[in-house]
Amino acid sequence: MAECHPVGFRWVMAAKSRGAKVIHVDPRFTRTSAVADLHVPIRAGSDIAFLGGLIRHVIETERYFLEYVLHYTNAPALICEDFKDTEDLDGLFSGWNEKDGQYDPASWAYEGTDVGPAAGNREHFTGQPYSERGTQSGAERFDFTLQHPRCVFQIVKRHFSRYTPELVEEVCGVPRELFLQVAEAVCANSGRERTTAFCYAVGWTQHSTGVQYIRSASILQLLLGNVGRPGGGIMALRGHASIQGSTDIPTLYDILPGYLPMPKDKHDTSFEQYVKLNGSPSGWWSEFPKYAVSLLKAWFGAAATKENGWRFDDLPRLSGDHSHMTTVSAMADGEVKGYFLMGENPTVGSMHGALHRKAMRKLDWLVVRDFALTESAEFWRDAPEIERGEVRPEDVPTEVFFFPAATHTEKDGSFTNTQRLLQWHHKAVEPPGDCRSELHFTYHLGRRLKELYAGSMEPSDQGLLTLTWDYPVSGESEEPSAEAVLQEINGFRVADRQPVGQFTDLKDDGSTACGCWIYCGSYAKGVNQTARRKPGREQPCVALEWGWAWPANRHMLYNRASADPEGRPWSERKRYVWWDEEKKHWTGHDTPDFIADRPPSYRPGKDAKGIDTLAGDNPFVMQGDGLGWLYAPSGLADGPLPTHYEPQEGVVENFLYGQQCNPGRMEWLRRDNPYHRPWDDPRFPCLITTYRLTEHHTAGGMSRWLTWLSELQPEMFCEVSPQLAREKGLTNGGWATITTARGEIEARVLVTERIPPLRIKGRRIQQIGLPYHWGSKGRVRGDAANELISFVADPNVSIQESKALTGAIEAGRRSRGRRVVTSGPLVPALSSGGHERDLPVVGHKPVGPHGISESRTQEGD
Amino acid sequence: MGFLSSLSRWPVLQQIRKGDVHALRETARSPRSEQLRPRTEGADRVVQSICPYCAVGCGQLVYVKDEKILDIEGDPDSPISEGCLCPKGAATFQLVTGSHRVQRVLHRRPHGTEWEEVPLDWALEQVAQRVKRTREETWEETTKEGRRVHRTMGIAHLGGATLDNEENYLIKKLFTALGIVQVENQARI
Amino acid sequence: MAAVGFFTDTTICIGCKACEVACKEWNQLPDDGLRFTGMSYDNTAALGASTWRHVSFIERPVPLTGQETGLGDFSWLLQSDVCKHCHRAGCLEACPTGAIIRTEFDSVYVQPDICNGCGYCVVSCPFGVIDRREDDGRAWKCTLCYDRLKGGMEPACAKACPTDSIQFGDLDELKDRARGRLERLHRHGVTEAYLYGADAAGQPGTEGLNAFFLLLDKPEVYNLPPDPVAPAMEAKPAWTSMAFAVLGMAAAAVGAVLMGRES
Amino acid sequence: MTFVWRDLPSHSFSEDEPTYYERPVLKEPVWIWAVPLYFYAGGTAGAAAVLAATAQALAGDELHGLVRTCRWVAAVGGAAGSALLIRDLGRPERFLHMLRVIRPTSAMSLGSWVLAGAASATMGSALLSDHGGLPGRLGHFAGSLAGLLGMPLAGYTAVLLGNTAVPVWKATRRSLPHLFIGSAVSGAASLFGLLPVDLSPREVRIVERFGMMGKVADLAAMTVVEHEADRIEPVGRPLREGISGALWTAARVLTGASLALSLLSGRSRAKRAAGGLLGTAGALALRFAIFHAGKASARDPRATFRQQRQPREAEANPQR
Repeated sequence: MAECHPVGFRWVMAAKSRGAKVIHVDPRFTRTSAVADLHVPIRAGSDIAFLGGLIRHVIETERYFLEYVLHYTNAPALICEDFKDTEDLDGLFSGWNEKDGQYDPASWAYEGTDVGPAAGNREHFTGQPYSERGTQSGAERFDFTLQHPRCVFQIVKRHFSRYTPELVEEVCGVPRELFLQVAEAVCANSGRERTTAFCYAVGWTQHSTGVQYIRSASILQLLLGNVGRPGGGIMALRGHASIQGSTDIPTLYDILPGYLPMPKDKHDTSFEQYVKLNGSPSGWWSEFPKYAVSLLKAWFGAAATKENGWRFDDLPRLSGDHSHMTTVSAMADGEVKGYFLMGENPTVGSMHGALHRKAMRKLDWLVVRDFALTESAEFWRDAPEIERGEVRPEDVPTEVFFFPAATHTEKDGSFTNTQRLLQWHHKAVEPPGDCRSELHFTYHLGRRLKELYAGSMEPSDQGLLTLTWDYPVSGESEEPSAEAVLQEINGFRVADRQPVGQFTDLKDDGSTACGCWIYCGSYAKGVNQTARRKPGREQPCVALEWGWAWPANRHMLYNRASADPEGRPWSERKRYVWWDEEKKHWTGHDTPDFIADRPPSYRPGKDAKGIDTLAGDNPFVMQGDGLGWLYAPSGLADGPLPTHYEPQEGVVENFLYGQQCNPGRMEWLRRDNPYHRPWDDPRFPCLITTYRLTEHHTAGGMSRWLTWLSELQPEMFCEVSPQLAREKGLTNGGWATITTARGEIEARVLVTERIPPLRIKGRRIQQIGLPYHWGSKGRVRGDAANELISFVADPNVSIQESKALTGAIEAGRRSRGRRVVTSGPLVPALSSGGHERDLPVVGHKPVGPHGISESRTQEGD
Repeated sequence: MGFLSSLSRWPVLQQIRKGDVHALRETARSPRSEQLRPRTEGADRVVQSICPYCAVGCGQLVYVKDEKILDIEGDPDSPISEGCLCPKGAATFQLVTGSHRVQRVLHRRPHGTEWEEVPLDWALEQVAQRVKRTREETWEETTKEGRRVHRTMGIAHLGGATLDNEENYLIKKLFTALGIVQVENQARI
Repeated sequence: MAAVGFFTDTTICIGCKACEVACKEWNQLPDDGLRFTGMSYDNTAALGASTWRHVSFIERPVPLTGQETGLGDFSWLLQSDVCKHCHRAGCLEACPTGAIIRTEFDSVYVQPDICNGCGYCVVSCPFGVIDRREDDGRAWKCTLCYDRLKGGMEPACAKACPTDSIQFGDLDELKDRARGRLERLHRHGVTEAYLYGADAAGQPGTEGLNAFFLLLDKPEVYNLPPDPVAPAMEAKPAWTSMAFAVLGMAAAAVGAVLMGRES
Repeated sequence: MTFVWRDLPSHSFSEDEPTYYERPVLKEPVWIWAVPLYFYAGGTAGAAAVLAATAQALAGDELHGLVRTCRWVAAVGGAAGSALLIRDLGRPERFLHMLRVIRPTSAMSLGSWVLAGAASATMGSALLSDHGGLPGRLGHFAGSLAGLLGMPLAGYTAVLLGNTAVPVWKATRRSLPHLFIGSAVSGAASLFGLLPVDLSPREVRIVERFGMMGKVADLAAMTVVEHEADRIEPVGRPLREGISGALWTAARVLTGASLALSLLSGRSRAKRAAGGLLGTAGALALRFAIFHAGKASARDPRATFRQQRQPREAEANPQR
């Protein structure tokens, strides 16, 4: 955190000075470790075992927050009899469908009911709740003694019972005593009076089990009562100014603004069906239709009517995974013709840069928008394969348009930070030359396209032609008004175009339009709430009057949990939001994340519908049952509980199960994407992990061109332990070549004890640390670490595995700079005899187009 | 007389006059030093902004004079950052004013070996036409299985995590209306 | 005007180098070379004419009191170094032109309109701080943001520092704060912590620093001199010696002339 | 900046005598060749001015040739010295700023005033003293002034070096003035052997005696300097090793040879020239030796650290 979010770390240091204990778990000793109370070196890719160990410790030593767990989590809920754990099936949960290579989650459900998830794979929900309570969607049977063998608590307990300190030591390389110190510290700092917070970044997400990493932390935090309470939570530290915003208002294939799912060809055949499958009969998602209708009204205006299904049919449909790497593979196979890169440099920043370049060479046209000519803009004349003469610029047919971009100081707009806070930045000066904002580019592209298609009667074009696109422009460059766009995002009453104040005012009858329901209120009362700048020192520490946090300016989600079931603060020290009995209203330091006047004592009746199903002590309002899920009965592609699997390319065999890797992981079985042996690959004995440095920004587009930053970290380097340096003859400051089956790169050597070798099962495992900021352009240059990494991903979110893989290192500069994509196999193939990633049943996973093998296709059922 | 007055400003004479034996302080001070002020005092306006690097969202103050940026530093009013910035945030001035920024639209023809400068309008029109052509060539109303998909898989997009919400909104809105589903950004990476 | 300065508490430095960049931004300084040093994460290497804040990275096979790490005996010390604005400043006292002055804020400032690049300050600084910039010919170092101070603003590095490892303020108050911090660390068992240059008693050779530090190991570990002395404080023997030598020369001349006559 | 690439940096950490990756603590002197050359020129000018004034005062008319030559040597030395110093400045056009203030704490400030005065006086005396009447008297007065100023001119540069943080200079600040004065005398006298001027035998004798005394003082001072520097091992190292060590040895050999030569009988022009050449080379080598020793010393962190630690530890005050 000190490395990549120094100013965020300001508050960690402030807490530390007030007595907080800072624990840093990381394969490397980083700048965060330098000031931590406790640094725990862990084998990259083994965090679930570590967190699982903590979960076990909390349960075994009965340190969980019983009252919280009983009331606010699904611990007492009973799971159906068909459920079988990985402990029973050697690493698989029940429901693995051999034919389709994916899970059928039916056996994971609560006994007697089917409940849709608040996020994730909503198609798991059949849309046909068979609850005895009618439309209620939640568990049917509970055991509040937590003793029933099929209650969630007992299932969780059994599932993690093997995650002992001894196992943690074996799997993670973390000495028992160190692990127990962490466990004790976490327990000692949880409960009524104290809370523990977890902070993570892509070190948790970029794994083939990334989502389950976060789930592990969620389970632990729910058990300890650390969710929805001040000083608690699980904090994602995100790396781009508006990466949260680009998830909320997604430039992502699978969702629409406000986490409404993109329609899927198989299920969402009509608007009614879409609402039925993706909404929920209970919990806050029961409001789904209002948000969906308002979005379509914002997009299609008067053309969207109830009769035409709000023009739902003008939305394109998904037919599977269309995520980034899937797109790139399709591109490499010639299926994608045109590509827009807006402020992103994938040939450095994404996995397997050579495959990206191969894909881009197959394009008809490419549009790049950036500040400078990045590696992605110049892939046709500046790349390892060009240097090697394997590809000549003359042979690259792609037409490239480079548009210089305006900076944040040259345009108005809002960023959403990692805490969901929208902050407006004002334009300071005009952009120079032809530099323009993306707002300008997109608006004028749309305007021109509308002109080009004017008069078309083709059904394919009606979406574009009816799209509302009337934003006021100003100035010589005809810059559209960002504030007008924010007004549309906020939403308005269709009749008088007055801004809507909050999302509870949205309607499903077409009388309101709203571009993103969770941002509703950001322009309440006709005031740009995101531009509020009341100085922090002039308001209480939650600072509700600085910018605007979604939803409804709630700074902490699920903060109802900061009060006990009766609505009283758990403790005076941890007072945050509580029920005011006199005013019959929730109140506190933050905007309560609850129905404002729903008393703690409220219990839904049998025929309660929609949000009325949420009891007064159901803090987790987005969940169908209002509870924190220790166990996820639906929504996940790879199981209801986190389980330790080894990375796609590991150094050791899975200690726990015959199933080596996440059975649900996405693979790209292509000749240009070879994998190493699942473990013990003699050609690639070292464990590689990648990371960022304080001094650079991601793929370097915003840092490698600046002298002030470049001089601080001027060259690509690798971090190796003194022992590895000795073994391989690496000298500090000299060169090393790092190789995987995908390619080879060179780097300066930094010999340091900060990246220790780990002892796993009596074997010494050497780790290689690689920052990934450099490329062949910019003021400072170096090889890109991502050239080494394969396409392999988590099945829930299609995020690649780049934090743990295997590779080899040798002293000296690379002689060849080969890439498997253009140079053919770099190493002779190995028979993987006795090294199977999967149990036989998983090994039969079908392979789709472009070599994609995934567990989330809709083709099976 | 100029000479005399400049002679009278000769510090050594002042030193003697004042009996300042060491001449370590004011005596040795130059007129420039006396008049020194922070350059931000001359700013025409101070614009409140947000750091464009990571997602902590530190406040920035952008000082502008004569329509040029003089200085960018932390905004002490921000409850998030209280005026602090990390090295990247502190380098924002160079990011936005640096000579690395390309200021003209560039075009690389198919099989070309060089960039060519082209007018912005022309390039925008060309892109619009490419989108139209590709979209028409690759339009997919139904899948092989006969399911209605109403889309093009011939066009894709990547990027957005560094862009404004409003920009992402327009991108998602336009591209979805064009039937483009392969819209992705860094959040996936 | 009260004396102001920096208290750099290295125990809370995270080595982010915001100070280095904020300084370069405000003072519009050029880069100092784009080369990899192999010295941990320190590619700046030292303070210099174009680098007025420098963060040192020390990888020690020594544990830090109060810290537990799976690496065994290891710790990483981080320290943001800067011009010390000494009470007895070598550079100031050496400067023949009066380019270097002590300002109303008690800081030591090089006036760029006066400096003629004689280079004497460079050898006179016992901390190796000030240096002459090759392309420019003048000597440069931290100004304690003299221009900002005049406008009532705090120095750019202290403002940027995310963890308040660099604290700026009234010198007396800073010293109180530093002593308080030291006491607290000692109470928590960090007995190796000490203040470097906080007063004349601790550093007689400079009579105390206006930019002082809280350190966790010997000064040498941070590339700081253990007992720096402003050269002018030791000037007397040299001058005396010269006086005798010069008299000797005169005597030799007299002798030579007289001896010449005799022969 | 210099680069230090070491094997295993964290392993190289020494608890007993740590350094920061062997990086120097101090900045190396930024001065160029012009500065040691100035040391030579200034020293020569100073010694010549002193000799001129002494000769003028004791035997003005009889030693006219010597006085005149000395005055010209001093004048040229003063002028060349000023030019060399200006050449070394980062901003030569600002050389007049040297006279902006008088800083008693700064040997360079005082030296600049001395140089300004001495250069004017020597030049005045050289230009005017050949004339009769008032200009001539003024010239002689200037010559006396030059003699007075020549004394500090020849020696202040040693103080200038001694009053720095550079360990080897700092350590030898007591002996360095003697060395510089000795070398100034030796250098000035040696230069006379090279000049195509006709001096009377008496004048030659005077110069030779003056030079011998200088050389003896020079060689003696070298030993003292070494002794002072060697009190702390790494401080004296530059006088033994590297370019500076070689120059130091050369200075000793050259000056010694020059002295030996002048002790031999015979007063041939060639012998004088040879002695002059050796002496001049010795004086130059000495200045460059000291200059480079300073550079090397500034680069050595251990020299800096031990120089400050050792006295302290000797005081049995093992703090930190």
